[in-house]
Parts: sequence; structure tokens; C-alpha cells
Amino acid sequence: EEISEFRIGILGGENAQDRLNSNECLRAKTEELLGVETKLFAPADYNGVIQGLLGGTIDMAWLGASGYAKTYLSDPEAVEPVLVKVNVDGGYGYYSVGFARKDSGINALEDVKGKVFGFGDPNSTSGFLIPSIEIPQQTGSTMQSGEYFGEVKFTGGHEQTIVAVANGDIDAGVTWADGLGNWEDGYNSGALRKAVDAGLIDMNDLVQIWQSKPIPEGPVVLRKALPEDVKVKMTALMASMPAMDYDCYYSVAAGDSKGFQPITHEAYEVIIEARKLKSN
Amino acid sequence: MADLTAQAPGSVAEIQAQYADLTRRKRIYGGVLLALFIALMMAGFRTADDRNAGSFADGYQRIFDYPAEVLSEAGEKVAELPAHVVHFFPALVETLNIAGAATLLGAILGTLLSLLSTRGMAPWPALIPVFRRVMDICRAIPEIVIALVLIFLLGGGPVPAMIAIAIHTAGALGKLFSEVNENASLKPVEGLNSTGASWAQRMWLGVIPQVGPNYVSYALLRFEINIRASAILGFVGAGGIGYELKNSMSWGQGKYDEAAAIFILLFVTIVVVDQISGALRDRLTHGNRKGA
Amino acid sequence: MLRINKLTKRFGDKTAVEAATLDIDKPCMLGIIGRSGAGKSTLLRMINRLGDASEGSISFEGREITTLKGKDKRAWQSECAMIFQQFNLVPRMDVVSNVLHGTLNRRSTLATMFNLYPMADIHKAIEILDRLGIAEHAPKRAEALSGGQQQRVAIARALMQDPKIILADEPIASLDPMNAQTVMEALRRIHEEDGRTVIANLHTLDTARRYCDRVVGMRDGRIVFDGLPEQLTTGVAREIYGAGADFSEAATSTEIETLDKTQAVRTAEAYV
Amino acid sequence: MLRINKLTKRFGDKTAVEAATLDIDKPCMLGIIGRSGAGKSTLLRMINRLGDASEGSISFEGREITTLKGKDKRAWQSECAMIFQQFNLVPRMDVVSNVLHGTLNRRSTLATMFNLYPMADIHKAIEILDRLGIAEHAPKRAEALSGGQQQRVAIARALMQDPKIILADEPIASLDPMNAQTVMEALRRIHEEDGRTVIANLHTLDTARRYCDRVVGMRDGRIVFDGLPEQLTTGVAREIYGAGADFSEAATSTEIETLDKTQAVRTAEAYV
Amino acid sequence: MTTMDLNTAPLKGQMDKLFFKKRLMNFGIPAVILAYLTYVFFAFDVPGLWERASMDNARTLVSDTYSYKTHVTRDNRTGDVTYAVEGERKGEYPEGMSPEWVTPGTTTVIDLTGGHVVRFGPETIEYDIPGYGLVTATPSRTQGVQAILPEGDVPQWINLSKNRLAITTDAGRLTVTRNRAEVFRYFYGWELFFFTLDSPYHGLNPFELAGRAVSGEAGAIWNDFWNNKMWRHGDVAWAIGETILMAFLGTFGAGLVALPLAFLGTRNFMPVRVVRFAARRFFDFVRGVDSLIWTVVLARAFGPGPLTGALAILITDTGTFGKIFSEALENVDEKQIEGVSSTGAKPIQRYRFGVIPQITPVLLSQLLYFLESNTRSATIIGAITGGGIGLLLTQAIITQKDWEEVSYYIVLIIVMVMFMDWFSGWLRKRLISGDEGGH
Ligand SMILES: Nc1ncnc2c1ncn2[C@@H]1O[C@H](COP(=O)(O)OP(=O)(O)OP(=O)(O)O)[C@@H](O)[C@H]1O
Ligand SMILES: Nc1ncnc2c1ncn2[C@@H]1O[C@H](COP(=O)(O)OP(=O)(O)OP(=O)(O)O)[C@@H](O)[C@H]1O
Ligand SMILES: [Mg+2]
Ligand SMILES: [Mg+2]
Repeated sequence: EEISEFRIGILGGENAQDRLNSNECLRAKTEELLGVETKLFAPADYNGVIQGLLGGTIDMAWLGASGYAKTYLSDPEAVEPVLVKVNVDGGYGYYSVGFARKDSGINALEDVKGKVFGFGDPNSTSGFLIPSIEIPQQTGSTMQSGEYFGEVKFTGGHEQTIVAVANGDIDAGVTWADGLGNWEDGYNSGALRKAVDAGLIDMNDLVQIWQSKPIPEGPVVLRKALPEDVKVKMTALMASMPAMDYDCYYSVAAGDSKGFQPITHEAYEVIIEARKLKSN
Repeated sequence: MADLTAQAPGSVAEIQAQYADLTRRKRIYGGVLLALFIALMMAGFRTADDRNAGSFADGYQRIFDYPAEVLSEAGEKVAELPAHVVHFFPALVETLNIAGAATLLGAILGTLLSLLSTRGMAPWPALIPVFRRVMDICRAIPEIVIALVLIFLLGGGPVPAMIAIAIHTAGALGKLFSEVNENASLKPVEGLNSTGASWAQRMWLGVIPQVGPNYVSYALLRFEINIRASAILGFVGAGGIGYELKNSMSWGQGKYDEAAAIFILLFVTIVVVDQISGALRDRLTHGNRKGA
Repeated sequence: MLRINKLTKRFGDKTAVEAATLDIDKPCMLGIIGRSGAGKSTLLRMINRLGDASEGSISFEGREITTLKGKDKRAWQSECAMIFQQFNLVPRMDVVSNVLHGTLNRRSTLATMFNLYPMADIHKAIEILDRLGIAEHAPKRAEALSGGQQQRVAIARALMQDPKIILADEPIASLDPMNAQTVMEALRRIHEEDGRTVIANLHTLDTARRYCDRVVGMRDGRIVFDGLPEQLTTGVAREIYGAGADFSEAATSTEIETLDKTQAVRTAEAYV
Repeated sequence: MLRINKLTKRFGDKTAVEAATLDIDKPCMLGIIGRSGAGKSTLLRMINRLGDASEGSISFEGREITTLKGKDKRAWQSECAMIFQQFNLVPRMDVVSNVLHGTLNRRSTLATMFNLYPMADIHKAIEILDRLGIAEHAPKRAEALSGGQQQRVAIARALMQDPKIILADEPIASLDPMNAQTVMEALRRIHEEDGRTVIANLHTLDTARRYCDRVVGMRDGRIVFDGLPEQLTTGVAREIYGAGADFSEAATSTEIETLDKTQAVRTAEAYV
Repeated sequence: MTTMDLNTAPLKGQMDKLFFKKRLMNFGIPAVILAYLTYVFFAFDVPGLWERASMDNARTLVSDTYSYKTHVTRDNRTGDVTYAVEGERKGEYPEGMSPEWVTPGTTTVIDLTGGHVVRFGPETIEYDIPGYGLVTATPSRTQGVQAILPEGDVPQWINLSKNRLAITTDAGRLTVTRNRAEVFRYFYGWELFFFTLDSPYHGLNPFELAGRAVSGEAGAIWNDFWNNKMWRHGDVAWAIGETILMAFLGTFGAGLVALPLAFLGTRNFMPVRVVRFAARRFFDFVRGVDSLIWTVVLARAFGPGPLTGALAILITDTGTFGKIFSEALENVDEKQIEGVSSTGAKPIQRYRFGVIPQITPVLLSQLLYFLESNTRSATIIGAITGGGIGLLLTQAIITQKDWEEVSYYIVLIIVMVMFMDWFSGWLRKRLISGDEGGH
């Protein structure tokens, strides 16, 4: 069994072209390793990459945990998780943080009662799935509009949530952060940090109102139907990247971290259950 | 052809030769054009296929995978569809309102722009090219661009979509309206002018009665188009039924029944509005022809 | 009253009216004749300020007309009604509305847009229509009327303006002889009964002779004749029309009495 | 040669042609006359197989025509050219291309799709056009030609088919007398010079008399007269046209010689 | 004349009624429109929106479109100072290089012009603000950011908290947190538009560049420009090309597919009612579903990319063209077809010569009209999945920085659509010239 080309899907969070640029070195290495033409694709949203994996038009991607769960639920035979990113501190995970404007008088989740609450993309783990399960546990209610919160919206993505909160379109929202570093910097990495760096928000104007339990980092997945040797080669390539070419690793992993570590489907069963819970 | 008549060809042989020449030229011209078109299509297809993740050859059998997935889930939960339809109805109303308000505002603005840029009607003839360019630009910017920028400024919701569609509509209708205006008679305008009527009076009393039915007909056509546009803008956060559709579609398995319900709602609306406005337009332009 | 001094109008290189000078002291009915392109329409349009003059002045009762702008210009236009060869009515509107357009300048823009004309105006419009013998067509659309009727609606609109001067640019050129006569008689009556000044461009000598108190002849933009109808001899006419010795009166006649000569007129006109 | 036997055509209840029987032994020029709705067009269309017969048979040189299908039917159509009252050309294509349509049946579908006709055909087309006196219009679009010229293009298309029979359905009804004469003369010449059979539906008696060797009269779908032009007396004509005693020859005449009677013809035709 | 009063009185009454009716209409229609707009105004919560509308964002957006900022960043733990255009890695000044308005040293002095000077000292950060005074801030791991301001109230443009100090002035912006201190200085223009800092051609004027180009470096110059990491001209050109490609393939592909299908939906060419009905409903269906939904459906089968977008346009427009062409076909003149059939032409020839010449003007003008409008659709479809300029644009907007790129893309899109508009108009004129008489 042979493949004639290898296609890597890249998720959002950055300019499409920036994404392609930062993964260009991975593309070159893959092409060299596999000896077939390798292409990068950066669709507009999570769903684009997931549809590609399900339809067999994308061979490898680095998904979020919820995205993987969706893929698995749609077709358990579509992809398998192989690697996960490990943080500098050795753990693998990040957080969903709830935040609001300081001048809105909101300091805790309870203050948002009856007001407008915003999620990001429905397929985002930290922007929707985890908070939509953990927040009701804390409030003792549901996430239906009008039950606890006055209205619950999807803003479309982390970036839009931040701007919507800063503008006052929504009273509070959730986004992701690595939980390292300081609030006033927008943490070491995450959507808040990017917005701060872009000069879009001033962290002094925002307050954190909630933080989730650690969320498992999403897996690097390979299409199950790929030939075995391709899977092995690609896993090895990704795993050895920090050692081989740290610069490339840095841009692929979007920041400093320790490296990739093998992972299996079992690590995501909790997330899958959570996702099932949210389906009707 | 010109040389043919110029020389006033006498003999049949001469005409034959000239016609043969013409045919050969036509054949070459036509052949080159056809070859060019085929080559462009083929090369274009190859390029697109190459730059696509999946190729056409692999993918065409899978075209129905996705609809099948949606339909099978919707089929399982068919009992819930009516409830979903009711639930999402307000979102549909919002989408229709976006389209309706945008069409109205766009038509009003387009009327103004078209009057300002038609020779003989414009109050400032020197500015005609300016208004023409304004219309061109309004028309050229895809709605999604304006909507996204406005969402950044105003936050999500229907208003950015409405403004975005209205701007585009103003440009598109403005162009169509000015074509209608060109065909309107200027005599009544001059007549009103001679009585000392102001510009607004000249336009309202002299032009609008002539062009009204055509305007309405074009505006209705635009309304159909705008419903789609407003649904699409929902996809990027502008509210309405498109927003709901995107959320349930991108959630995927587990909410496909909602997606199906929304889709049915949207599809039925589009078809119904198409039919009604088609019939109305037919009446308008027909009645107009009789009247004129 | 109306004093036109060295009035000139140029379109690019072409001089349409050249240093036209004309003086009207008391209300009269004035006919302007001249061949096609002589500048008759241009002159009238300048008086009504539908076109701006290049040089020269027009003054009415001491007021300078050529320099009026905006509101003042429109006010002048309302005092100086214009009647066109092609009637220039709003064809899809009813007759009364068309007549009421004569009041546009006096009424607020907004009110007229909503058809809020005072009842008195509406009644007056109907009376004027009645005076011109077409009251029964009042509710019809203007386009449904014959040419002669439409021209009378145009005259009614002009009267509705209650103007001091009525300008008529070849008011009968699109009409058949029967209708032409009705229209010219209406204009004459307006002059006589209301004492308004009427200036009419006319294509035909005999019409000018028959209805006007004074005739002005134009040729190539210049006023080449100004006198009483009686002074308008065939020789003078020849000069105005720039025709040769074969010039015949009939060539410019549209009187009903000469109806059977129509064929001849056509041919002759083509020559003129 | 052509043998029509009890040919009948019904449209629903209506019988357009009823048991028409006709025999043509040798090439001739045959005129069919009859008032509007008599079934003339229907008869010709059945011969060309543009319409199917309800009953009866048509045979040509022993071959049965009414039962032909597909390829054979088309082959027959190419042998039996048809000329229409409204010319039925493709107005957006040039004259020569229109003439070349006469060869469609013989040429491969694919080649004709791309307008690839043999040069020899093109030359022949132009020769035919020359014969009909319109060669200089060869490269023009058909729509740019006058009615008479267009009808000659239609005749050229028919000749291009190299047919054994030419059917002409009121070929001159849309033409003015001048053009009508040219067209009829062309048809007559084709019959005389090439020896082809021409069957023409004609509206007018005198045309039939003047150009035809034999005249057939139809009334209400039946053939009520079949004879020499000489036998076509006013009495017979009256019967064919179902007219009363006030029937006049002039009513169906479009000859140039009777041009000044046109007015009368119009009125009379309306009556017929 | 004498009977005037007799016959005008009822007429006046009649006219009064007529005008009353007219006024009712005249008020009614605008009143309905106004009422609707008012309803929408409140349904969409426009007043609330206006209140919330973020003028700050507008300012950021507008200023960002014509200016750029250079970041000077000090890592408070290591004391390293870095310089980067727009704070991006690819805009970083190479090691050892610094902007001329910065004097590196133990104390880095940053001149923000107009007397505004920021100093990154070994321990403290100072900002000398003319007309206000000196602000000093000492970041420390344990005590947060200790700031000393001049006497008086804290002005609005200083945002101070325990761990963070932000000063925004016209000259620039300083933020100090425990980890970092950062200054932005704003400049006009689109920096690095032609060459990035690591290119040897950065900062050369056109004449020098022309000189270099003549001396054989044209290829290298073009290469540095085309592959500019910041603006990625090559990729943008590809994206525009992809968008036009989608429109082209979609439109003409749809034309080719729709033409034969259109015959099935016409009364005169399709006698079988069921087929005709089915064909028409099929057109309605694919049109009604909309290209957007088709994009989503096709994304599963073909994955992201221009082909998916092109096919989505193709399918939708097959419906539209099917409808338009059927209507054109129903209006064809039967005489021409009959003329061609009477010569014994085969059915295909009959269509070719009897029908096609009649509908080509409609066909071509519709195709070309849609080519232009599909360029716009392709931009939108690209944004949803396919790629092309639409994806670049929406992503640039959604990530909410790089507004200069957004404005660049918007300008490109407008130019592209206007070009296609002009081009299709030009083609239409060329191909159908003199054809108006054909109908
Ligand atoms: N808008 C214009 N632009 C350029 N030239 C004009 C314009 N209007 C009139 N002219 C020229 O000015 C000259 C006088 O025209 P005018 O219409 O006043 O003549 P006229 O005496 O009314 O003739 P007619 O009997 O044909 O109405 C003509 O030569 C005409 O071509
Ligand atoms: N397609 C049709 N369907 C129904 N009736 C038809 C059809 N074609 C012709 N007829 C009827 O058949 C009769 C004969 O028509 P036909 O056209 O043959 O007459 P005609 O002698 O050619 O008359 P004309 O001089 O008007 O052309 C007419 O009554 C006509 O109404
Ligand atoms: Mg004139
Ligand atoms: Mg007939």
C-alpha cells in the first residue's frame, strides 16, 4: 500500500497564512521523510479539519480534545491519537478561564447570573465543552439561555469572545490559557496573551472569574487507514522534533514546551463522555 | 466585411474566394477561442484539483456521505423536528428582518445614488463619476468583509449584517436603477423644472412615477438574494438562522437533527419567497409594459 | 418690463444665440420665428433659466434674471411659465396632478411629495381645465389624452403658476392643424383676458401673423427682424429663413385652410 | 412520381385535410390555392413529414413516405425541400451558413456542429446565391437582408438540398409585390431549368395562373379543383373561395400590374 | 364656458375623493416602511448597540490600517531587550541591530519624539512625559509593579494596578508588568511591505534598487519581494488566483452542465410532464440550498481547497442557469427550428442550428454576468472553507490584529471584483456585439 501525497491539517488561532508559515518546516521534513508530496491545509474552523479527517482528505492534524472526540464519535475508525504535547513543567494540560470586565462589577461566576455569557466555537474544548459541563456544576443550574445566565451565545472563537467581553457585548466569557505566568500578562500563552500582545486589550480592565480543572491537551492524530510505516515514521518525526530542530518545534507547537509524548485513545474517554452529554 | 462591399465584387469567383477567406479566418478564430477555453478549463480544473486536499476522482463517490450522516440522524429523531422548527423560528424571523431592512435601506440609498449619477437628473453633474465609483465600490465589496469589520466594532448580532448587506444592495440596486433611469424620459423633469420645482420635487414627481414599477421589481429580486446573504452572514457571527445552522452543523453528530430542522426552515423560506416574489415581479413588469 | 440685452449663448464653438437684444414694454403676444437651429429654443430656455446665458443680461421689472441662483431662480421660474413642444407632462400622473405641478414652487417640498395640495388649489386647477375645455379629463392619466389635450394641460399647468410671462416653445409643432388652432386660440385668449405676456416660438409665418401683436425673426442666433406682423413681407421672410427666390409662403403654413397643401409643405420644409 | 392517396389529417375534432388525393406524373409546377384554413399548409407539411398524417398514404417514386422513420424520414426530407412564408432562416447566422443548412442531412453531425463544411459546398452555395442574384450578400447575417432577399436565401437553402421536390408554403405572402415577383420567377426558373417539381401554396389566383402548370383548389380540407390554370374561371374561384357573387378577381391579386388597386385588395381580402 | 359651474362641481367632488385616496396611499406606504424600520430598529436593539459600539476599537482599526508599531520589549527577568515590527517574530530586528531611535546600553534609551523618552534602566523603567512629568516603575517578582507618578490625580491615559502599568500617549504606549516592559512606537505606512529586515534590499530607494536590478540582481530582488515573510505577496497572489479560479470553474462548469439539463425543464422540448417537473424542482432545489451549504457538504468529500469551492458554485449555479436557460429556451422562435428540420437535419443539428444561435446572447451575457458576481461569492466561500483571498481576509479579521493586512486584502478584493466586472463587461461587448438586433 502506497500513498501518493500526505496532507496535514492545521487548526485556527492564527492567520491562515501564519499557520501555514509556522508549519512549513514540518511540511518540508515530512516530504523529505516520506518521499511524497506534502501539503498543508488551514481551513477556517475546527470543523474544516475534522471533516477533512473524516472524509479521508487530511492525513494528520493536531486536534483539540473535543475535536478528537467529535471525530471519534462520528467515525471511530477514522483517526487514532498518537502524541500529545508536554508542557515545560512536565504536565500536559491547560485551562479554560472565565473572565469579565473589571468595571462591570463582576468578580465571580455568581455575578454573571441573569447576564450574557459567551462561549467560543462549539468544537472547542476550553471554549465550550469543559466550561459547559463544569460551570453548571458550580452554579447548580444548566447552560440554557434564561435558566441561570440571561443568555448564552457562541461568539465563534476565542478571539471573538475576548473582543466581545472587552466591548461589553457579552458580560462574561471563557477562553483558554496555559495557567502559567501572570494574569496581567494574559498568562504565558493563550488567547488572552495574544490579544494583549496585539494591543487589543489591557489586562487591567479584565478580571478572572472562573478557572476549570486542567484540560488534557489535544492529540496529534493520524488517519487510521494510513499505511503502518507512514504512521510510524510520522510519529517518530514528531516525537524527535524538539531534539532535532527546536526552532521548528517551537513554531509548530506555538511556543516553548517540552516535546511530544505518546498517548492513546483512552486518555480522551472522559472528554468523549462529556461530549456525548452535550449532544441531544 | 467592409472590404467586401467596398470592392463591390463582381464575379462569383471573387465572392467565393473572399468568403472562403472569411470562413478560414472565422474557423481559426473560433478554433483558437475554443481551444483556449478548453485549455483554460482543463488547466484550471487540474490546478484546483491539485491544490485541494482531496481530489475529484477520489471524492465524487463520497458526495453523499455527509448528507447521509445528517439525514440518518435526523431520521432517527424525526419526532423532534417539529419542536426544533418552532424553536428556531425566531432566528429565521431575524434573518428575514435583516434581509428586509437591508433591502429597504439599500433601495432607498440606491435610489438616491442612481439619481445622483444619471445624466439629466443629477443635481451636480460634475460629481456623477464620483457617485458612479461609490456605487462600484459598494458593489465590489463582498458583504462578509463589511460585516466582519463591523462585528469587530459593534459586536456580533444582526446590525452589522444589516448594514453590510444594505451597503452592497445600495451599490447593486444603484447600478440597476441608473440603467432604468437612463431609459426614463427627461421631458417631465424639464417640465417640472420650468415651474420652479426643487430637485426633490422633480425627482419625486417627474422620475419616480416613471421608474417605480421597475425599481420595485429589482428590489424584490434583491430581497431574494439578500435572504441568502443574511443566512450566510450568520455563519460568521451575524446572528439569525445562519448562526444556529453553523453551530449545530459544526457540532456535528448529536445535533444533526437540529441542523436538518434549520435547513428545512431555511430552504422552504427561500423557495417560498422566490416563488412569491417571482410572481409579483412578473405582474409588475407586465403591468408596466401595458401601461407604457 | 422684460429687457433682454446682448444676450449670448455658446455651446462650445457654436454660438446658438448671439447678442440678442429685445425690449418688451407692455404685455403683448410676441412670436419668434426662424428656421430650425436659429436659436429660438435657446433664447426661451435662457429666459426661463433652464439654460444659463454665456453673456448679456435679462431683466424683468428691473430685476436682473441671469444671475439668480437657487431659491430665487426657482421663484423666477414660477413667475415665468414654459410650454414645450412635447408638452413635458408626467405621463403616468393624472391631469389635475400635472396642473397642480404649477404650484410646486409655492408649496413645501415635503407637502407636495405627499400630494398635500390645498383643496383651493385643486378646485382652481379644475376651473382652469374647464376654461380650456378639458375639465372632463381631469381624473385621467395625462398619457391617455390626445396631443392637443395634453398641450392644453400644459397650458393649464402654466396658468396654475399664475405667471407674468408665458413662454411657449413651438407649442403647436407636434399637433395636427385642428388641435394647433385650439391651442393657439387658448394662448391668445390668455393674453387678451388675463393680460399676460406670451412669447411663443413658432415655426410658421401665418400663425405668427394671425395670433401675434409683434413678431421677432431670428437667423443664426441673431435677431434680424423685430416688428409688426404686417411688416412681415415675403421678402423679409425670405431673409429670415435664408431661402432663395423660390421661397413660398405655403412652405411654413399649417393653417387648416391650407391643409390640402400639406404634401407640398413637407417637401418645402425639407428644403428650408 | 408523387402519389397522394386519401390523405387525411385531424387535429382533435377538426379535420384539417380530408381524403386528399393527388397524382403528379412528371415534374411540373403546381399551385395550391384556397382560403385561409383550407388545409394547404397542413398538406405540404405532411408531404415534408413535418407533421404526421392521420390516414392515407403518400408515395414518391413508389416509395411510401408516410411510414418513414428516423434516418429514412430525414433522408426524404432532404430530398423534398420546404420553403416557408416566414422564411424560417437562422437570422443570426450568415447567408452562406443558412444555405449550407441544406446539406446538414448528408454531412456528419460532428463536423457540422463546428460549422465545418467542405469548401466545395461553400462554393456551390455561393453559386446558387449568385443564380438567385444575391451573391453579394453572402457574408451578411440573414437578419440584415430584406424580406425578398431572405426568401431567396431560403430558396437557395432548398436548392442546396438538391431536392426532387420543392414545397413552398405561401412563399410570397410576406413580401411586397416587387419581391414577390422576383421570388416567383426564381421558383419558376428552378422548375424550368432544373426540371424539379415545385408545389407552391398560393394565396392569389393570378399568381397561380401566371406561374403554374397546374392548379389545385382546396376548400375545408378537401381538394375541390384540379386542373389547368386556364380552367380556373371566376366561377370556379368563387367556389373554391366560397365567396358570393360579389367576388372579384382583384381580391386575390398581388401582381405589380394591379399595384394601384392595392387598397381595394386589402378590403376585399379582409372579406375573404 | 357658461355652464362652467354646472359641470365642474361634481368633478371637484370626484377629484377631492381621488386626492384623498392618493394621500392615503402616499402616507400609507411610507408609514408602513417607517413602522417596519422602527420595529427592526428596536428588534435589533440598535440604541443599545450604539451605546456599546466601541470607538476605541474603531480607532485601533483605523490607525492600524495606515500605521504600524515597532515594539521594544524588555524581559524583566533576563534584562534582554528585543525590537520587532508589530511584535512579530518575522519582523524582529536581527541580533545586534536596533532602530536608530533606540540607544542600547545598560540603560536603553527610547526616543518617542516630541520630548517623550522612555528609559529601560537596569532596575527601573522611566517614562518622561512632557507636560506631565516623570513616571517611574520598578517591576519585581514579589511586589508587583511599583510605580511613582507625579503629584495629583492619576490621568485617564494611565492605567495602573498592583501588577501592571499602562501609559498611552500620542507618542507611543508603555506597559510594564512583572515579567516585561514594552514600548510601542507608532509609524505611518505599511512597514516591510517590500522587503523584510533580513533582506539586503530593505530600506533602499527605488533608484538604488533599479541600479541593483540592472547589475544583475533583479531575480534576487524579486525573490525577496515575492517571498516577503511579513506580507507574503506570493501567497496573496496565489490566493487571488484561487478565488478567480473558483469563480471561473464554477461559472463555466455550471454553464456546461446546465445547458443540456435546461432542455429537460422546458415545455417545448420536453413533452414528458413528469421529467419537466422533476427538472424544474431540481433546479429550484440546488439553487435553494445555496452555495454555502454545498460548500459544507462537499467539504466532507473533497476536503478543503479551491476545488470544493468551485464545485459548490458549480452546483448552485447549475440551478440558476438551468432556470434562466429554460426560460430562454421556452422563448425560442419555432420557425427557425422548423426551417432547419425541414432539410432533414438530425435532432442534434436541429438544436445546434435552430436553437443554440437563438439563445447564445442570453447564455453568454448571463454567464459573464455571473462570472463577476461569483468572484464575490468565491471570496465568501473561500472564507468558509475553500481558501483563496476570502480565507486570508476573514482569518486576518478574526484574529483581530494586522489591520493593515486586512485593509490590504480589502483593497485587493475590491480591485479584483472591479477588474472582473470590467473584464466580463468587455467580453460581453466583444462576444455579443451587434447582437441586440437578433431578437
Ligand atoms: N445642448 C446643446 N449643446 C450643443 N448645441 C446646442 C444645444 N442646444 C442647442 N444647440 C445648438 O444651438 C443652435 C440653436 O438651437 P435651438 O434649439 O435654439 O434652435 P431652434 O431655433 O429652437 O431650432 P428648432 O426649430 O429646431 O427647435 C443649434 O445649432 C443647436 O444645434
Ligand atoms: N397544430 C394544429 N393544431 C390544431 N389545429 C390545426 C393545427 N394546424 C392547423 N390546424 C387547423 O387546421 C386547419 C387547416 O390549417 P392550414 O394551416 O393547413 O390552413 P391553410 O390553408 O394553410 O391556411 P392559411 O392560408 O391560413 O395558411 C385550420 O382550421 C387550422 O386551424
Ligand atoms: Mg427649438
Ligand atoms: Mg398556411
